[in-house]
This record gives sequence, structure tokens and C-alpha cells, in this order.
Amino acid sequence: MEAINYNQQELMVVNAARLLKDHDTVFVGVGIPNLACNLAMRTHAPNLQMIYEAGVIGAQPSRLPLSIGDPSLVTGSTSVCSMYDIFTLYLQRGNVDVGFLGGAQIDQFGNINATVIGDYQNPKVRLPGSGGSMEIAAWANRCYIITPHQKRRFPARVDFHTSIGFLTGGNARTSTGVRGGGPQAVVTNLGILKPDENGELVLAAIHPGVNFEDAQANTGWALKKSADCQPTSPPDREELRILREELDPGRIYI
Amino acid sequence: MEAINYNQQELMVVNAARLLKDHDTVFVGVGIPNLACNLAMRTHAPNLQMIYEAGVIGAQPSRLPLSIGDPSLVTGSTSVCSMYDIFTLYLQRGNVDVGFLGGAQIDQFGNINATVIGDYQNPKVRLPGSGGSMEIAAWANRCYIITPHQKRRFPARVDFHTSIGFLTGGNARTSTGVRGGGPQAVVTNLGILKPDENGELVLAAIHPGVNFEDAQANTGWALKKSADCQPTSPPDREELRILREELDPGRIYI
Amino acid sequence: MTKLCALHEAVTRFISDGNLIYASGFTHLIPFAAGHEIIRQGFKDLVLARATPDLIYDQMVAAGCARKIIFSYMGNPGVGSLRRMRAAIEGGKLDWEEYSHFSMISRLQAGASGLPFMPMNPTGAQDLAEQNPNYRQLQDPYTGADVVVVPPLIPDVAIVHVQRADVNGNAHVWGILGEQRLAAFASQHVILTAEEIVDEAVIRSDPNRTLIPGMVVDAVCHVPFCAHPSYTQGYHDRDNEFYLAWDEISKTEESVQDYLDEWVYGISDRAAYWEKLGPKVHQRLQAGERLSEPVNYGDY
Amino acid sequence: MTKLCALHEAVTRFISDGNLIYASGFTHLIPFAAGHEIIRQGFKDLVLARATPDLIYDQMVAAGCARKIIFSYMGNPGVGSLRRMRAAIEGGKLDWEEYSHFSMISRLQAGASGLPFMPMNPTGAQDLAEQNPNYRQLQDPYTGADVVVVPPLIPDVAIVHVQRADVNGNAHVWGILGEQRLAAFASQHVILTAEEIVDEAVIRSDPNRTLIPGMVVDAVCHVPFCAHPSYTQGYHDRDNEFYLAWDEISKTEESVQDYLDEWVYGISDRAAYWEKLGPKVHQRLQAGERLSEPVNYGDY
Repeated sequence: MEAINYNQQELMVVNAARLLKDHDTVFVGVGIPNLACNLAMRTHAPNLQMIYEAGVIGAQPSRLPLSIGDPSLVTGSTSVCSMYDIFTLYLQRGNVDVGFLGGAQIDQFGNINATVIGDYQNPKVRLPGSGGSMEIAAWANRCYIITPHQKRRFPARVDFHTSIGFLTGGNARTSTGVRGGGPQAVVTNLGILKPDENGELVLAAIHPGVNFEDAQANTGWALKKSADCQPTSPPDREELRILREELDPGRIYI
Repeated sequence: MEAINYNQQELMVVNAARLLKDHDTVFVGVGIPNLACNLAMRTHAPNLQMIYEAGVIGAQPSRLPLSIGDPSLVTGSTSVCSMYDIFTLYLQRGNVDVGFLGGAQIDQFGNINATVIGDYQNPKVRLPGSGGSMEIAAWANRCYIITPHQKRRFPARVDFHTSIGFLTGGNARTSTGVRGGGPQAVVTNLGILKPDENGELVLAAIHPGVNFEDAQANTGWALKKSADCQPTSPPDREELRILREELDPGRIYI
Repeated sequence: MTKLCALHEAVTRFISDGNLIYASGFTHLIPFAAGHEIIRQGFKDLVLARATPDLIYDQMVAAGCARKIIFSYMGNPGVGSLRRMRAAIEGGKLDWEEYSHFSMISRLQAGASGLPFMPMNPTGAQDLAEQNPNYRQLQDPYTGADVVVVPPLIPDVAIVHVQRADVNGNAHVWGILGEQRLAAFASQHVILTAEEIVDEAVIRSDPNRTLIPGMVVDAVCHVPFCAHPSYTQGYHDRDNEFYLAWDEISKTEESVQDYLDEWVYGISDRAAYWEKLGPKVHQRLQAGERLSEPVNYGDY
Repeated sequence: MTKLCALHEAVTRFISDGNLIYASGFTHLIPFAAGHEIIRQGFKDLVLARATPDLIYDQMVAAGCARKIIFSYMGNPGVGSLRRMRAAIEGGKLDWEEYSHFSMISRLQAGASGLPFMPMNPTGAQDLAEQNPNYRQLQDPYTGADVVVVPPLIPDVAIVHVQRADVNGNAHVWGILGEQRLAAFASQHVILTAEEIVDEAVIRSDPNRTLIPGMVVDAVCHVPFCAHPSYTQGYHDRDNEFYLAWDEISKTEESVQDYLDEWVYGISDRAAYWEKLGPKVHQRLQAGERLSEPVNYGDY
């Protein structure tokens, strides 16, 4: 069998897409999550429902959206509503199955910092802040994170809880009363981290050609490996064709 | 000068219309209040803004509306919104100057009962209930009531507070924290009652040909007369022409 | 995946005895056809919630479908009282739970939003709150002032009539909106009845008009004239004559029974009902045409 | 009674130094022309509130108009960070008050609704609430569970761009709605900028499209292309190239000053700005046509 070449972005998009289920309702961001959703829709999840934070349901963009509020998301969509409605009627009401999250730091328990490096009142690096992620992390049934695997991005503890994963683990998350299940997977260029029964992120799958030591070297805590840790299947020809030819022919995100 | 004939409905409509000011935003009901608003708009208050509880702003009905949700209120109006929005963005926010109220009983302090005669749990007569009147009475800047003057309609105390006027008088109303000014006038077929400084309804104006004893005989408490109680001017030709020819040619409400 | 089915099938599948039903519509879009179908199928012990019960609930109460009503204004709009419901309450035969319009709709807003309560400013009117323990008070944590709250209303089934929908349940609604959208989002299941079933492309031509998205809809039923004797903006007028006639019909149990026999039990569905109304009524209720000025979404 | 006036006049009349301003629009309809006019008129000490400050507030901060920002996501959407605002915060030169999107918009919802607070379900994320005393907790009086609340936001002036409005300020808006409607109802004064001023009959042909009623509007300004480099659905596209270019321009105070000199101080109004952009940009941003299917309101 001939080897198939792919880059790290493609690898992450493909693995994220595979986590989505048919009929999932997904809160989509732009960029990599948007590609993952559209790839899933064109492969195993034709009935995926995409919602954009800007209030758009059922978008059929005629081009790759470059911002979360791209006009091409609106034209030809099934419904558009206000920002208050999207956060109440959809997200808080429990109509969202999957949310995608990102941030400068993700810690051992899947908590995310997208707010500040250093002291909040005297910031060393001021980041964009929550946007919708505080609520998405709390109220979507499942959350996924897609991020390059680098030690500075995976500290043992985040400087600031912009949105929560499993806090300090155990029942810390459920005792806050949030409705969603929290982060179910972190897809990186090295593999996939998933929470164990205590809410700690452990290496649950590993990409072809990567070994555990690579992952540990790029993680800020003593990384565990799940008992059933398996290699992921490499992106297949069809997945790559869709990504490259249909979804992002200008190679903006891949 | 030739005498002008008019009936009691016409008398009440004309006197209610005169209470409205140009640029007032009015929460309008169907029937008599609707006629009063349209009459005011065609005479001294051309910039009156009419809002209907059903969520319609700036209606231009091509016929006399027969229900509060008549389709002719919608066609050609300037804006339509949901019921939640009309009660929050308009009424509770303070965008409504005038509300019209009605009910089976109005008492000495302008409190209204539109809920029940007798015991609430074992009603003798079950009435329709609040609808929007509980909130209109509390939050519109000014309220007006238009009703025939009958003793059973004007008890000293209502059986049930569907919506409040001045409660027991004094600062009882203001101490509840409601934003509106409460009932400013009750227009009847005998005259106009207005609250005195203690919030008690007193006879503030009297229609042509009516005397104080008529009013007292039809009121369920010892009626006072305000110091400046004057006769009202009778409906004039133009007011009656507009009412009869333009607003209610089918004589449904007049 | 089409959700299209006959109304009788949707009612059978999604409604059960004892359910809390919200048939929505403030004077407009009241789903009479669905109410009649519920009567025909003989459901019992329903809890019927509606801001304005209107004739539809008067008929369902008269037919013995309800054990309780939840409401904020129980009148025949522009005519008078709802005689059957009033008699049932005065006779101790019907349980009830009562609100003002705003607190009723605030309950739906809380239910639709997934919130544990909605706050309201005080109205000073205490008597209803004393009778209904769902009204509670809080202190504004900023000023210490009193705030009234009501809990979410989460019906088992909402029935919502709309002007046009696609087979997935994405629905365009215009004219008086009442609580249509909130009832759909608040409820566990939604039966959508539509005046027209249109191609998805029509819905997608104007996404801002889609107040109810297919994802919250369980069944889509094509039921023209569903709302008669209330109305559907742009499709047919309100039949005020029937609202007046009901005031007479509802004076006795016997005349109501005769009405139900003839107009509900005696016919199979809304198409038969509409045909039975006859051409004179059809003509009287014609809507005429006043089209909206289109907007451009841009060809992005 | 027309409220039509020039944008510079509206800004002069309704804005004062120190005001709390909400220039609304979530990625769409961002009123850049009004921001530029505020810069030109040299206002100081403004408190600038916006869920997503976007380039418009980055420019206003760089121009020295602001003493504080209130926000929930401070980024250059799809590009990166807002460098001037970030530098001002990191340098201790700008005060700020921070929320999540939902709590920011809940503040507007409370303001627009005349409510003392809006409840939200807990998110478990405590760090921001610990830094911002406007977040408070209540107990759900029904279940005892925790509820987070935020107080109303009542700006002195909202600036809201719309597609079409009549001279009274009744406005049709479509596409992404963001917080347009809430900002207008929450604020003490509203400056409306419109892509087109249309006859009242156009507005009245589709009242359900009127999200902002004239009664809350103080000034109506005819400002085509007001939103560039953001966009107006159906009128022109988003200028993504400029969003990328700003990432470069905003790297130094000097290049920002050069930009402001050339594109803000150096021109008189939006018409001059648009002309200066030139035909190539005009062409690149064309919207094309995708019209909504009309609806019938009925000739009642």
C-alpha cells in the first residue's frame, strides 16, 4: 500500500471529524472546527446540525467562512436569531450536543485559560477572554478541543479558569451544577487525550509514528496512558480529498 | 346655539380622548379605548403612538378592530413583536405613557377587580382575570379607566386586587416599588373621578346635566368633590362627526 | 429526513392522557384543528396551558378532555366570557392555576431558556400571588428591592400553527407572534401544523423569518385553515361571527354537545370541516394580498 | 416628524465626554463610520461597551477616546489579537470590565427589559466572577440551586447600524442580529445609521422585520457603507483584507497614527472614505443578489 502524505492540521481535522456523530447538533467555530464539522457531514454524519455562535442555524456557506460572522453563513441558512436567543434557547436549554473550545492553556483536568497569562489585574499577556466559551464548556453535552501539542499549552494548572473542564477532578465539576459533560477529547498533532474516570486527561490514542515519550515531553504534567490506548487510523484518501478539494482548496487552515 | 345630541358612550369616548397628550405612547385595548385613541389622534394628538398588547406598534387598521389581535392591526403597522417583548422592552422598560384599564369593580382607591366575585377558591362569579392589566396598572406612567357609573361597579373595597391603584391610599402604592403613577382618571357617564393627594378617587369633573347627587348615588363610598370640580365641555360637532362617520360607522361601540 | 405526517397520527403519537399541553397563539394562529383532533381521540385528564384559553380550550373542557387549566386571561376575546370553562370552575369541576399575562409568558421564557426562574418587577397586586405558590419573591442583590419570580413552564407537548414550513419543521411565522416561539422551545415535544408545506429553498431564502427551527419539531402536519375560527395572517380572516355564535352555543351543555357532534365528532379532519363551512364563509374570510417588500441577503 | 440628520450632527448632539457608549453589531453591521466621527470630534474618557470590541474600539482606544472598555471577547475576529487595546491594558493605561458573551448580553437583556438583573445558570468558572463584583449569586427559590446574576447595562448612547429605516427611525434588520435590538432598547439615546432611508410604506409592508421601532430612536443618519471593514448583509461584503492589514498597522503607535491621519482625521465623512477606498475595493466587496421570498400580510 502506498503511503499517504498529510500534514498536522489535516491529521487533527480528520481525527476531530471522526468524533462527531450523525444527528449531533454542533456549536461550530471558524477554522479547524469548521473544517472538522464539514468533513464529518460529507462522510459519516450527513445529518449533522451546525450552529454558529453568531446565531446562524443550518448554514450552507458558498465559500470557506473566514470569520464567525461571515455573511456567507447567513445567505441560504435555515434560521438566524439574536445572540441572546442562541445562548438561551439553544445552548442553555440543552439543544447543543457538541461544542468546540480552544485557548492558550489546557490543563491536566481539561480546564481552559483564554484570558490572561500572569496576574489578572496586572497581566503579562492579555488574551481575548471568554467570548462564548465559558458557557459552551458548561452547557454543551460534550466538548472537544483541537490544539497543537506543546508543553506551554499543556500546563499542570491553568493561570486562569476561563472555562472549566473537570476543575480539580473527581466530582468537582458535577458539584458545580453545570449540565454538560465537559471535555470528552483533546485532539492534538500527537494523539488524543481523554478524561479518565477522575477527569484527568490521559493519552487515549496516539497518531501513527508518534510514541508515548513524544507526548509526555510536550505535556506539563506526568501523563498517563489509558489501558486501551490505540494508534489512530491515518487520514484516508477520501477524507483528504474532501478537505483539500472541497473544503479548503485555498489551504487557509490546512 | 343648537343643542347637540350624543349618547353616553360618545360622551365617555370624547372625554377619554381629551386626556391623551400629543406624543403619548398608549397601550390600547379594543372597543372604547381604541376609539378614544383614534379620536385623539385625529384631533389634538396627531403624534399619538398606539401599541397593542398583542405586540403591534403603529397600527393603521383599515377597519374597526373587533379583537385585540385583529389581523387589520398588523397589515400596514410599523412593527410587530412577541408577547414577551411587548411586556419587557415596551411596558416594563418604561416606554408606555398611558394604559387603559377596565374591570368589574373599581374601588375608592382605584384598585381594580377583574378576577372574581366572592371567594377566590370558591368563586361566585368567575371573571376573566388579569390578562395584561396587573402589569399595565403598575408600569404604565399613567392609567385611565372608562366605565359606566354604577354602584355595583364602584364598591368601597374590591373583592380581589387584580391590579392596583393606590391600595389603601397614602404612600401605600409608592412603597410597593411600582414605577407607574397609577390611575389618573376614571371617565364615566356621569363625570370624571381623579385621585386626590391621598389617592382617593374624588369627583373632579361633572358632565353637562349631571349633578353631584347622581354621582354619589352611583358610588359605593362617601364621594368627595374636588375643590376645582368643573363641568366638562360637551362633545363638539367635529368630535362626534369623526366618531360616527370615520371611526365607528357601524355603531358597534357607540 | 421528513417529519411530515397526518395530524391525527401526530396527536396519537405525541400526546398521552394526563399530558401538559400548550396550544399556542395569541388571538392569531390558534390551532383549532389540533384541539378538535384531541377531542375526537378522547384524551382525558389533560392539563391545558394557554395565556388566553379562547374557544379552543372552552371546547376541550366541554368535551371532558381537561382536568386543569393554566391561564392568564379566560375570556372570549371581544365578546365576553368563556361559559363552559367558567361554569366548570364555578361548579368545582375543573382545577386551575392562574397568572397575569406577563408572568405566564415569563414562565415560558424560563422554560425555553433553560433557566430555573424569570424575574419580574413588582406590580403591587398581591392577591393572586397569595393564591398561587408558584409566585415567589427574591431580593435584588444589587439594591435590596423586591423582585417577583416564576418558575419555568415546560409542557409535554406544544402545538404550534405557522404559515409555512419545510418538511424538516423549519417554520416561517409572521403577523402577531404571541408566544409561538417560546412555546416551541419550552416544550419536550412540538407538533407543528402549517398552512403550507414549502420547499426548503423558500425557508432558506429568508432565514431571519424562521422563528421555529426544525431541530425542536417532532411532527410537521399540513393543515390548511387549521386556525379557524381564529385566523392565519395572510391566509384567512378571523371569523368574528363564530366568536359571537359561540357565546350563544356555549350557554348550555346540550347546545355545546350538538356543536361537537356536528363539527368535531361528526367530521374526519380539517379538510372536511372547511368544506362543511361552505363557500360563503370561505369568501367572507378571504385575506386579499399585501406582500412584503423583499430584502436582499446577498449572493455570498 | 423626521429624525433625519447628518452623522456628525447626531454625534455632536447626543454624545458627551465620559459617556457610556454601546456601538453594537456582532461581526455584522459594526458602525465604523460613527466610531470615526467620534474620533474626529475628539471625545474623551468614554466608556466603550461591546461584546466584541473589534477594530472599531481598537481604533478609538488608540485615538485616546476611551478611559475604560466593557467587553466579553477582545480579539480581531479570525485574525488574532487587538493590539492597541491589549497594549493599553498590559501597560496599565486602560481600565476594563470583563464578562463572558452570555453575561454581557444578559446585562443588555436586563437593561432593555427594565429588570434589576438577569439570572444565568452556573458555569463553574469562578475566576472572572471573583474579579468582577457585578457577578453575584442567588439561590433558586424553588430548588435551592445556585444561580448567577448580572445587573442591567444601560448605556448613555447606543449606535446601531441597520439596512433600511424610515425617517422616524423604524428599522428593518436582517442577517446576523447580534445585540442590535437589545442595545437600542437598553440605551438612553439611540443613534441609528442606515444603509438606505426608505419610504415608511416599505417598513409597513413587513412590520415583523422592524426590530427597532422609531420610538426609541433619537437620530436617523443616512450612512451607506457605514460598517466597512465589517459588512452589511445584502449591501457589501466583509473586507477581510483590511482585518488582516490592521494586524500589521496596529503593531506600532506610529503606523496607527498614520492610519488615523489618512483615513479618519484626513477625511470629512463616510462618503469621502468610501470614495477613497476606490473602485477595486468597491468591486471586491459587492454583495450580489439573493432575494427573500415575499410573504403575504393580507389586505385587511
